[in-house]
Amino acid sequence: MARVRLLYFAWLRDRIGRAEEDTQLPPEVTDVATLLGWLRGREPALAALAGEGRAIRIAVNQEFARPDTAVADGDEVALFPPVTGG
Amino acid sequence: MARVRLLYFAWLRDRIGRAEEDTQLPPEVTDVATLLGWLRGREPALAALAGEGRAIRIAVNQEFARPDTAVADGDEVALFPPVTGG
Amino acid sequence: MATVRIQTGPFDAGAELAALAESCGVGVGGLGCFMGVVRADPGAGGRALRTLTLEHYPGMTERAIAAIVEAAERRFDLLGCTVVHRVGPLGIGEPIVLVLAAAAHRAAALDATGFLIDWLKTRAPFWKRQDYADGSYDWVEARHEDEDAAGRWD
Amino acid sequence: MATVRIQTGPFDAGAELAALAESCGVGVGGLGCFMGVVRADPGAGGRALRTLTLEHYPGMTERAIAAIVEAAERRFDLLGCTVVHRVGPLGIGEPIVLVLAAAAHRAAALDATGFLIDWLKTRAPFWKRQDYADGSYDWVEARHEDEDAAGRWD
Repeated sequence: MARVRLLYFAWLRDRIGRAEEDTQLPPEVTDVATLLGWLRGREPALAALAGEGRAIRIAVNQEFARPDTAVADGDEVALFPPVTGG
Repeated sequence: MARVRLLYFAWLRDRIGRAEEDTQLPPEVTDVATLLGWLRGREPALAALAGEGRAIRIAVNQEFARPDTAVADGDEVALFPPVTGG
Repeated sequence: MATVRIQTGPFDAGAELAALAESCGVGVGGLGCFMGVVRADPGAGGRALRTLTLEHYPGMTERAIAAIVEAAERRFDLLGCTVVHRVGPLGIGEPIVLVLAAAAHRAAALDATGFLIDWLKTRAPFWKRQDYADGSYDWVEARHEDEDAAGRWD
Repeated sequence: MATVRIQTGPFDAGAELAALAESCGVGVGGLGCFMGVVRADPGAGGRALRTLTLEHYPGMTERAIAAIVEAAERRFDLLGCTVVHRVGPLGIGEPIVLVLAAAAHRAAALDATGFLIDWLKTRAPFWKRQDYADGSYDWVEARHEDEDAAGRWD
């Protein structure tokens, strides 16, 4: 069973109510798209954001990821709003 | 009779051999074009520059001038190379 | 030679410029620079901004900026660059970010400066929280203009 | 608010940036900057440059820079700008010119910085004399690239 570390930043953290967690992934979660689908089913705040049409960004092991980026045991997966630095 | 102050800068001053002079203009000199023609007749170094195809710039009363810019009594007329500051 | 720092304290823009120029040797002819500062933007509903807090993703931020710097070095004929980005709470008028680029000629220095700040705004994991005088807060939304500005380098 | 100075001595880029930001008030969000330095360009025939001497036309220089600054203020949404240009003899690596532009947003600040230095290079009466280690000297020739760079703002 794959375990990953999830990190949340900025208003996404405010909405989820925590900054990080370790979680066990079911076998059908193999990439960013399936991870996000699974998280939305588990986390009402994420499902609500999808309904509001608010964009979020995902990084796997500190690199920006796409829906088909693989997610595997030991990965660090971060979910956050579009960035606003500079 | 119109008197003007002539100023020379950079390599134009080196070629002419002086930085400034007061000079009396003949009646036919009324603008930058006629002034330059008259100066070339009087000043071999300026005639030589024209022959070499080296561009020069002219300012009348500290503003960039064109051939038809008027030249009148009491004016300050500067002749210099294209600028290279910054 | 690239210098990248994430820090909570202030930076000395003049010292950073001098250090970059020095590190580039005798071939440097121009340095471009951008400094971003906290603007007293009227918040939603005209609330008065009290503090802007920069949050970042430690680890990923450094990697993302290193990648942006490498992209700048591939695109422009640079002798060096410097990126200093502050995090934590900042008051109005306080400097947030400093971007420097040094080159033999000014076009490369200024273009690289624009590139670095455009990509920093869209590709480095920083977020801005605005705390208002009335005790409320919100998060700065990403701007389409920033995506457009970053896109002009694609 | 525009500051223009012609001077023989060095300038403090950090202090100039801070002073401009301060003078612009709470609406300033970004400052663009360009600093030009004396480059050890190989002279004709590979002679080693010893000194670059900036000559100018006192009186006209100030008027020309004031006109350039006014043009920048008409074209860009600026809160202020600073131009400091040194004259006299300068060694390799010494700063020659500092251009700063402050605005609410970065695009105006960086565009105005580029505009100011492009026009300074083609519309302000300065000339550069290069003295070499072997005792010879020449004058820097105007570059077509500088005319082209200035022309992109027409």
